[in-house]
Amino acid sequence: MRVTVLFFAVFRDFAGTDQAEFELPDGATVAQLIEAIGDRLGADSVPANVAVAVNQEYVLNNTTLQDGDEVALIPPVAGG
Amino acid sequence: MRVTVLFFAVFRDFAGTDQAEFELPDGATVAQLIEAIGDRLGADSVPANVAVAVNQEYVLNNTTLQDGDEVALIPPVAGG
Amino acid sequence: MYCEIVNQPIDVAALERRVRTNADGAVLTFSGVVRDHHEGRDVESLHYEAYGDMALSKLRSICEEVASQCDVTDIAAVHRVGDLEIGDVSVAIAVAAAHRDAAYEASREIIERLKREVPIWKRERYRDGKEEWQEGYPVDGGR
Amino acid sequence: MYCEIVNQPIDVAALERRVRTNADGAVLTFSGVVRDHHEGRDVESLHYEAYGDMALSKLRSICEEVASQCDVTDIAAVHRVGDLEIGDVSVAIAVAAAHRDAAYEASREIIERLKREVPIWKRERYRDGKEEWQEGYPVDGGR
Repeated sequence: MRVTVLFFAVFRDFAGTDQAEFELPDGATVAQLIEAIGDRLGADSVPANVAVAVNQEYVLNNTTLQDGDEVALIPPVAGG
Repeated sequence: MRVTVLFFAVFRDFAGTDQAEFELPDGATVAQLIEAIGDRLGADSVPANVAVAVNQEYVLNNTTLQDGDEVALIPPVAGG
Repeated sequence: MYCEIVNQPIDVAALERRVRTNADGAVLTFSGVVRDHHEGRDVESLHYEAYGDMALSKLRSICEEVASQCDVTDIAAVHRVGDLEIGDVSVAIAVAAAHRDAAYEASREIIERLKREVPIWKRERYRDGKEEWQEGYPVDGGR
Repeated sequence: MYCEIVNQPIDVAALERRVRTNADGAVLTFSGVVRDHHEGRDVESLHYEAYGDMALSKLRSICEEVASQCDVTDIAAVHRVGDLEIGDVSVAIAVAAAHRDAAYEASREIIERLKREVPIWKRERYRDGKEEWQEGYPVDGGR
């Protein structure tokens, strides 16, 4: 399956891109995707304090991904 | 000595006037004035929950009055 | 600091502009609005009466005390008196501060103290034609 | 209920008018304003970036949850993104309620949750020419 990963703010600077596609085995979890991102873009692109949203909802690390999911890496937020 | 007493809101209704002059012995206190008001205008005009301001500052009952003081009977307040 | 007792409509946005500076991160504006009901009765209009000079000096001293206790940069507080209709603003408090904690704290403290200390009274006119002075807060340190 | 992410100036007075009804006794408006300093550094301007659709849906769900917890009649919350100057309003929250307790409680809860949950980021440009993403709040329930 294939998911789209979005990078925002400081994470975009780390990753050097605002978007990337990842091919994963069926049943892959968020944790596995994070590992794949680190492998391709470097460990800096997935700091320990990253939160993850799948299809615009915050999810936990053990969430299973589906083909076509929009996955966003969410740096610490600073609105207001 | 002579003081001016002001009545506001529901106290003006009780007293039937918005202002009255009172002649008091030198050294009279707020408590003595309250008694004099009750004697002249009826006990209803000085309910137990009245607060008193002398020259626009809240004072305690044992405060000594001076000639020419402006004394206001302050009903429970309801601004806002 | 700007404090006033007025008998004209209050321009809340103007109060907000008055307090805001470039050093402020937070501006909080409280408006007290005449409600169409009170304790189950339909309210038609209100009349506010103030002990004018004392109301203003008390309002000002409250704002000064709160400004000295909370880390705010400016405060504007205005109370309207006279006849008010449903939806009219009876009181407005604008507070500017570098940080929001201080703004919320100061705003709340001012409205609470105003309601308990400033010599203003409210007469409610109900839809059934009756009128009554609204029961208020007995002032501490009185008799 | 009105929630929006905009890239134009926020009209705070319009938000206030939007929420106020005749049943409300209290309207509270919080404005977050771009400050000329942050942690001892002189700020020249700010850039806000949002994960647009998610920021809006998150803001809306926060306002809905707070409305269900507090006794308010209406809420309007708007966050601005893009380039902002000193003194510009970055976020405004207007809350109307019959009683002030609920208005203060809801207003505070919305801004606190917004700052911790809504995917928006802030890049500060300092007077010395440097730029930095401001350190934010790690979102709970993440990794």
